[in-house]
Amino acid sequence: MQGNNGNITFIRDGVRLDGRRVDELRPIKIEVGVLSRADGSCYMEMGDNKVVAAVYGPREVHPRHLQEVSRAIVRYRYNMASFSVEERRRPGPDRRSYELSKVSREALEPVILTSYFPRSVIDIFVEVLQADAGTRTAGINAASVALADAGIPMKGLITSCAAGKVDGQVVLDPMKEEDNFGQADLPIAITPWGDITLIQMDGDLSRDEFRQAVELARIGCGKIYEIQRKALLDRYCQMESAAQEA
Amino acid sequence: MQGNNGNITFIRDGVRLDGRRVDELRPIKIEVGVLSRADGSCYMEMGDNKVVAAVYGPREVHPRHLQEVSRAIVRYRYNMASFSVEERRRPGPDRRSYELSKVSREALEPVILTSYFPRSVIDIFVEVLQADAGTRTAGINAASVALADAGIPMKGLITSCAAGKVDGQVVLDPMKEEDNFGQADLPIAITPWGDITLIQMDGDLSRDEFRQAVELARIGCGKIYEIQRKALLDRYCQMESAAQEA
Amino acid sequence: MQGNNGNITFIRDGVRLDGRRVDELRPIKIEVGVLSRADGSCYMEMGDNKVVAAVYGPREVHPRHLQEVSRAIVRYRYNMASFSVEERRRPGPDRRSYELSKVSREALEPVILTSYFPRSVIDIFVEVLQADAGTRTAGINAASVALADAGIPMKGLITSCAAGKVDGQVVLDPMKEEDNFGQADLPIAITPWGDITLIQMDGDLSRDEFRQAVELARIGCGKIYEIQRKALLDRYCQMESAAQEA
Amino acid sequence: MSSVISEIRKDYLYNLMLRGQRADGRAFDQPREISIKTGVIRKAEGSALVTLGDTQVMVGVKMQPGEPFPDSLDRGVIVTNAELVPLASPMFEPGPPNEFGIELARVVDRGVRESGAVDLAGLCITPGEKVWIVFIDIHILDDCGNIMDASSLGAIAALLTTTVPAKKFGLGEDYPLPIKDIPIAMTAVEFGGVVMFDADVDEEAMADTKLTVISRADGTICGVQKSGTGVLSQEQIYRIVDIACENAKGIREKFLEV
Amino acid sequence: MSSVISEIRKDYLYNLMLRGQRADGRAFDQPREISIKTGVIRKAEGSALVTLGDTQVMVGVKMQPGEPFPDSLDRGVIVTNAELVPLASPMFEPGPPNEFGIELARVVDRGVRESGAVDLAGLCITPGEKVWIVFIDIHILDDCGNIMDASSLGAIAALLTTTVPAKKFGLGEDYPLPIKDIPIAMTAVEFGGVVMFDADVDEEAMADTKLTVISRADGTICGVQKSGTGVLSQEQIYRIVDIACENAKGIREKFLEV
Amino acid sequence: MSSVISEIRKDYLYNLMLRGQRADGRAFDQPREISIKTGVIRKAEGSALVTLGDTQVMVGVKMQPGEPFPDSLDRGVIVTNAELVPLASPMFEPGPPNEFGIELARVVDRGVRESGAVDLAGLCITPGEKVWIVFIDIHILDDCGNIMDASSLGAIAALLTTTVPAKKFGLGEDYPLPIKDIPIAMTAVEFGGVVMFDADVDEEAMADTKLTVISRADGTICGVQKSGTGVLSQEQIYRIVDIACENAKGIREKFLEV
Repeated sequence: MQGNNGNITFIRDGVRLDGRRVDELRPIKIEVGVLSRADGSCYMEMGDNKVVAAVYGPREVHPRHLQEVSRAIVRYRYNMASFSVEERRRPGPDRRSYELSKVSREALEPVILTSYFPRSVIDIFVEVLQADAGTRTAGINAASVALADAGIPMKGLITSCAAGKVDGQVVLDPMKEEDNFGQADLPIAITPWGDITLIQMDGDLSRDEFRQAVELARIGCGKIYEIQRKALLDRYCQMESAAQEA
Repeated sequence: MQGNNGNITFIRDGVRLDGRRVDELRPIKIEVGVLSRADGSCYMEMGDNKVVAAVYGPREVHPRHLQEVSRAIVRYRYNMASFSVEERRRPGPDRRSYELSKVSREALEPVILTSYFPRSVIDIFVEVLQADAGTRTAGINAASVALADAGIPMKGLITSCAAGKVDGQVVLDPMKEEDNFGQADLPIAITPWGDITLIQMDGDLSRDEFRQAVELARIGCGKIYEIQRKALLDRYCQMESAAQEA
Repeated sequence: MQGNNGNITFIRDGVRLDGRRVDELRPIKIEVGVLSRADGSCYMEMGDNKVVAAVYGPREVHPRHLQEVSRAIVRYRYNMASFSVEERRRPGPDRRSYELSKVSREALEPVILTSYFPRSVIDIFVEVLQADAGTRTAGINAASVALADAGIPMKGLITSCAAGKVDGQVVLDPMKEEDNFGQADLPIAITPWGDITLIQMDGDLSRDEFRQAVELARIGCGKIYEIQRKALLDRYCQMESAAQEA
Repeated sequence: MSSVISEIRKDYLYNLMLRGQRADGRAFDQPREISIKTGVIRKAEGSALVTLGDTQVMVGVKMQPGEPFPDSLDRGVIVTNAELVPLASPMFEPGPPNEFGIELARVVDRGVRESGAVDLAGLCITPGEKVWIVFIDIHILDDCGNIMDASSLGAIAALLTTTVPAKKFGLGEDYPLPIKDIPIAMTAVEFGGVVMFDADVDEEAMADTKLTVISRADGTICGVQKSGTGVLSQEQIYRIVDIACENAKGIREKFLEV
Repeated sequence: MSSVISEIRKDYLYNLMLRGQRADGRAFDQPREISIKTGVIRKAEGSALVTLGDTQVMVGVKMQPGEPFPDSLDRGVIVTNAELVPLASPMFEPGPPNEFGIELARVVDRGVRESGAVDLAGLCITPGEKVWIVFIDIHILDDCGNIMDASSLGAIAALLTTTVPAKKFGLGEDYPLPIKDIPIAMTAVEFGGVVMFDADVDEEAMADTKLTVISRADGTICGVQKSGTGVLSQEQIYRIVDIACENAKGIREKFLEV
Repeated sequence: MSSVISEIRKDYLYNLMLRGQRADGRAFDQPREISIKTGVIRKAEGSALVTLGDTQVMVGVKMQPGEPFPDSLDRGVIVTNAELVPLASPMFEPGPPNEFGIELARVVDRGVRESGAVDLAGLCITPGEKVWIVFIDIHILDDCGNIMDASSLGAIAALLTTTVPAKKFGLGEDYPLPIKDIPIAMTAVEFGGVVMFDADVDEEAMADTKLTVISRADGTICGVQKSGTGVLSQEQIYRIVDIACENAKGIREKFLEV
């Protein structure tokens, strides 16, 4: 949040730089089961973000001392490809990716039935191939679908979306320019029944604007949830018909 | 030891830059039991040095392969806070702190009854919050008190003090300026019965000066020992009276 | 391979810069059993290359999870001393030494009877004290002798040698200048019966030249093999006579 | 990073909680006793020792000239680091900061940054070339719960007493670090539907979920961070935000305003 | 780095092999189906997604001005890195590249470098001071065997579609990266005397030995690398080299020549 | 870092010791046989291979121009590093130097530095900007006890034969590194009240405590380091210092003076 937007007007006549309305998501594309080696996987585009998620497990824990006697542990590794951003980044995790991995794991863990798999681990890997504001939410959405694809028992799908503030107005799903020069960013993740599993915020919001932003992000999540469900259903039908052909 | 003292006179009429005589210690302050989480702890000031020591244990050893079947292992971690010195230092251990940790551990280990606690570890952590020449000796003194506060059985308290050489004269407990521009530095640590558990020296000393420096440092240790004992006694009395009140 | 040789002529009248013919090796010196602590060792000079190899094992594997139930694992660590090259190199492994360690291990492992020593490790350490093109081949040759000196059961000795291409001609055992400014480098390692356990190549070779280079490197290996055998025999005789004297 | 807590202690605390009570008698929205000592480290440009109940955190601020970021050539730079040294808790291990230490430092950093607490424009020395770097180093000494709020409090208290060491670097006279806002972080934990502020170490061990809310002097919000593997309802979040902003006012007035 | 494979599966594949067959019906010298999509990462100067059977590798090329090497002051610099991220295989672990990742990157790098694929002399900006650095980043997405050939193919495909971002750095108009050759890597595995090209993940797990041969457009060889703990006879090596050079021609014509 | 030694061997050595003897027949204050070969590494500016009994240590000195330290702008810089490579002992492990390697390097470094052995003022190229960096790299080859003295001896022997490579860097003619003193380290171990100099690997394994004393040519002391978990009496220390200074003289005369 630099808050310093130069002289750009982000919203003109209710329309944003990329033609969206304030409560409109960027185009979303989801493909399920895109990887052979992983137990579950998902490719997702949210606007110009391109992420792949893979799930391995439940499987044995290495190193052993991390294992828990009464439940599976969940690990989440958010990683950006070197070429995913304007200026090449050095490979390997940085402080930002450690934090995002932590909050993303905590966004998903509440719905995973970890007690079914004591002493094991469920590994979630998210690779960001192209980044354009919103990679953590795209990653969580893809990971949630990949978990379902891997057959991991869950109470429900997690869906994630951000709201932002530009030109003093709360907007849904900020893109790169809005994120860089906007006044606030508020990503959330929710369960299908509305519990919040992730919330972060930085920038400048009054208490009213904060509530508006939460409400708007929830609406965004609702729309994404339908796309997630449809993608999983398509995948299921596809596998069914493949099975019948065989 | 740069040996290059510019044109500073360190001792004039037997009095040093900070008003001390050559055989005088800097002011010392010791507080016992300053931390709640640690099993034993001690805060110590020696002149402008400010250190905190904590002791945890005896406790389980991780990683396991370090464990010894017939005794407790002792670990000592000397660490300087980033803000403890003139120019901010990068967090984390450097080569100097590895060496100081090693010799400090070896200074204390001879009096710890490690055979009482096979397969366990006694962890000693020393954080330097402000540094002004003599942090290793201050750290050892504080650690020794923290060990006693933790109830670790010991043959006796270890006490540590340095002697130096400035203006061709052997002096007790050199401060920063004397250490930076002096001609020698000789820290020792001793048991109450006079065995030497740490001795290091660098600079330029004749064999006679070497003996003088050892003798002087021993005298310093004697004085510090009384302060350590008194601090532990005060703490004990304080706990006694707290127990009686309850 | 820079391929850019400035205006140097590397071969004049069939004679190379250092007076060798195209199919001639640099002088070789091998000493067996040069280290006391290691189970087997070898010092080797190939031209200006100076390497020491040590073998430890079969011995226990640490960390444990690396151990294999039906065979010994083999580890190989190729390391260059900081002072071994023109410009001082930082201590510790770099990407090149990781690759060389891997291919060198794979060059030796085919002849080691690893199944004789389940759950154990055979550690091979090679230190390059001076480097002058051909350190990997010198290291493998020395390691092979050190394995024999350690009494590790092997199907046969591994021998390694490189061929190169300079002035459009295939040459044996290129030295530093020929390696830096030559057109190709092709190291191999072979068993006594001619199986190839290492082959690498970079530069520019036609298929015919490639075959020529392989043939020439094999001839080089044959000569080195005799020197290896002789060195081991001398060592054996020397120990025999020492035993008889005792 | 939560400590281990015995089942018996947990039951005891849970039963208390059902009766609307906490082990130390505090109300659910009441923080532990706070003390702030500043200027404790003479070698730092600013420093503060914060105690929050038994929790102790030292924060030191060091400053030195350095290069600006390419995307803000005329502004100072803030670098925040937290050391969860093993002296402070049996749960901490030596080594580089893990995800808990990194999250702590980043949340404190965002609070300082997003609130505009430090006037970064006032820390430019030569535009595009040289600016002041402000290092905020958080050193946890005793983790008896809620090191987040203690660290955040320590950071702003240390900044408020920081002197720009211009003289030392031949850059004119020393002057106080220009401060424009006083962000305050307030953290609540949730357990069994109950929300408690400023959890002690046992309460933290019991709870799955934390929410940190950082507010400005004008009552607006500049940072929020949920952590932990539990969930929060929208209403719980709104309530925590409201209490956090209110409580922050009191602390700001009592401890930090001039 | 080879995957675990059950004894039953191994026996099955071995018996097939003895009858001159492979599980997916291919001839021993026949690669799996190849697809190459370029320009998939808009933020990179060049990119390619290669699928080789079920194996998927993404390669991105980024460029930026930097310092030349001291021994080639008027030439651009190539830096190749491979990330074997744990998303791509149960055998991969997080952390810095291990010896497998390093070997992969170095073999791809040598193929590009030794073939003279990139006209490095055309990447000098100010001799001795500033040249273009070409970062080739290999990101393995799905390791179903033979990531070496897929990575090598991805690298050259990405380079062929790379635009030098001169404008972004105020260095004139953008222009296509000057490419002078198209190196192609072909890898064979050996098992029980049989040589198979483009092994899938099970075939790789079964075989002890691999040989990678990289050839230029003119049919000459610019790189060879044996890996694995087995041996190869001289004749096997010559045969692999011959087939590799021939097969490379077909792939070059079909996928990569303009 | 001490090696494991069997109880039987220990008893044997202990009984010998009680009778005033050592396994190899030496007197308690007598070092093993010493040999020093210099100039063994042509690529280094100076080098020495020291054998001390069966212990072998190679030291290489490399020099290159670099920046001075901010607090000594007109003086050269010494950087000392020790590699306890796993080739040299079953007790050594690969990886960055541990506390034993660090202590070794730092004690050797202090000996060289505090004795003023190298005339650092003579290594200034451009005051405040460019000075010679002297890298002393200690490479342990065979640890059969007392690598401290062998390393220290190797360092000064290598320095004494070092040529400043001025020509290579376009800084005039090469010249011998200016040496002003010859520090010698002598290490004793203590066990059961007995003090033995230059312990071999078994004696080291038996003893808890070491004392290293480094003395100058004029007989003054420039470095002392106790290591190990035992204790020493004041008298033992004084005695070790006396013998160390005397023995050093002999070694200096025999091996190192010109």
